[in-house]
Amino acid sequence: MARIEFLGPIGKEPLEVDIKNLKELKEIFSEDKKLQEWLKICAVAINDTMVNSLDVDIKPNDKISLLPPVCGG
Amino acid sequence: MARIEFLGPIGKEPLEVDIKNLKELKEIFSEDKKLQEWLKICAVAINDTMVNSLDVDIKPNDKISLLPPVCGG
Amino acid sequence: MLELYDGPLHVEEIIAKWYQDVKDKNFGAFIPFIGIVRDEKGISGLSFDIYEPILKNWFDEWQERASQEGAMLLMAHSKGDVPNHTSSYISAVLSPQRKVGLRLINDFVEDFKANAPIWKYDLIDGKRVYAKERSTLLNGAGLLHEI
Amino acid sequence: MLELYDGPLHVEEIIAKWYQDVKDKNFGAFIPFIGIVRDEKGISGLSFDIYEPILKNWFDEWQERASQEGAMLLMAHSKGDVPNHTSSYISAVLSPQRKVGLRLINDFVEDFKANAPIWKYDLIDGKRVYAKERSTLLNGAGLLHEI
Repeated sequence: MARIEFLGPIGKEPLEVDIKNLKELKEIFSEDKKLQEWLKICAVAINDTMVNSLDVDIKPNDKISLLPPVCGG
Repeated sequence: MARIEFLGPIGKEPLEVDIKNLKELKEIFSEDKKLQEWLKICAVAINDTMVNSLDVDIKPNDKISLLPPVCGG
Repeated sequence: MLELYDGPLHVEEIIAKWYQDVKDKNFGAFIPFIGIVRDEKGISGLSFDIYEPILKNWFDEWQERASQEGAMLLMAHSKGDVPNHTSSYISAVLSPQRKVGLRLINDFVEDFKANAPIWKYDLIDGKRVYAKERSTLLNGAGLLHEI
Repeated sequence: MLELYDGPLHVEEIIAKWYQDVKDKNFGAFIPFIGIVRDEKGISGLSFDIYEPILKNWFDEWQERASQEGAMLLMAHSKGDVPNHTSSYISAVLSPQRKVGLRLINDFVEDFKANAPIWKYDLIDGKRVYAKERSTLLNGAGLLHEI
């Protein structure tokens, strides 16, 4: 199971999901209308590396992080 | 009498000269061959304001400063 | 070196420590950028969440980039609440010559603002309000959003 | 504020004092540039002459320019001898927002290097040697030189 972490202000508990790639995650999320507002503005990291494509295989124990817009300093 | 100050590394004592403008000062200095090396690289201030022209009247008690190349910091 | 603190930064202590650590290392320029929380829009302060693993990766990449120019980077950031008129952020560049240092502090701070995984909240009436309008989308934002 | 000191600058004290003086004035960015004497070319340190009246005029003009952008400048410089690995120069910008501050610290330091009436000497075997090759001609240089 991959673990999904919702960072910063999203305020949602981590999820464990059984997926083979990010496309499947997008499908699962499509049912969560409330989350869509965040997904619109969130970037994605897999095992702490930012990704730009849905064509990424997900292995068991991968960590998937959702990162909303940032503002340090 | 105007007072001439040689700043920084020039290492020359101040002079008092009786001149009406900077052209006259240039003439007086032209006899000092040793000073010419400095004059080549020195800028000039009158009463602590930088000047760019020889067409400047000099009044008694004016202070004329010669400023060699700078390097602060 | 990347340092994270709970609450406001002790600016004088951090700068003094960094200066003592580096002054004999033959850098000619030490340029800290110190961010201070402004009293504006009725806030009592700011609050921060940090995702440390990606922040560390981001910082290490910048350190590598700086070292290729003979320079070095230092950074301190607050986690949690930081009251008005205290500091939440210090970045510093050390470089042999001033021009590299002045360029790096600018580029480092700007990239920090655009990419460091830190989330800012206004503290208003004791509550944390996500500073969404002042925040910047990361590269690849929207990837999981249904079209 | 322009401060001149005999010998090396006490960096930690100066920065701490400046920070205490300004932290409640609602500037968002405090950016000091700290110059440290490098051990190079066999020198034991640097030495400085300053012509204070013109330095003060130059600084006051910059302060006016900064204030038009809501910013403020601070500067400290050494007179006389400054050993290797100690500081001779600190310039700092305070600004409401970072972008103005980062631009100003760059422009202020560069203009300082080009125009501040300060003369630098290498200290070599206890003697002062004018750093002529590293120095910059001021505007109007050569005015009194015979053609």
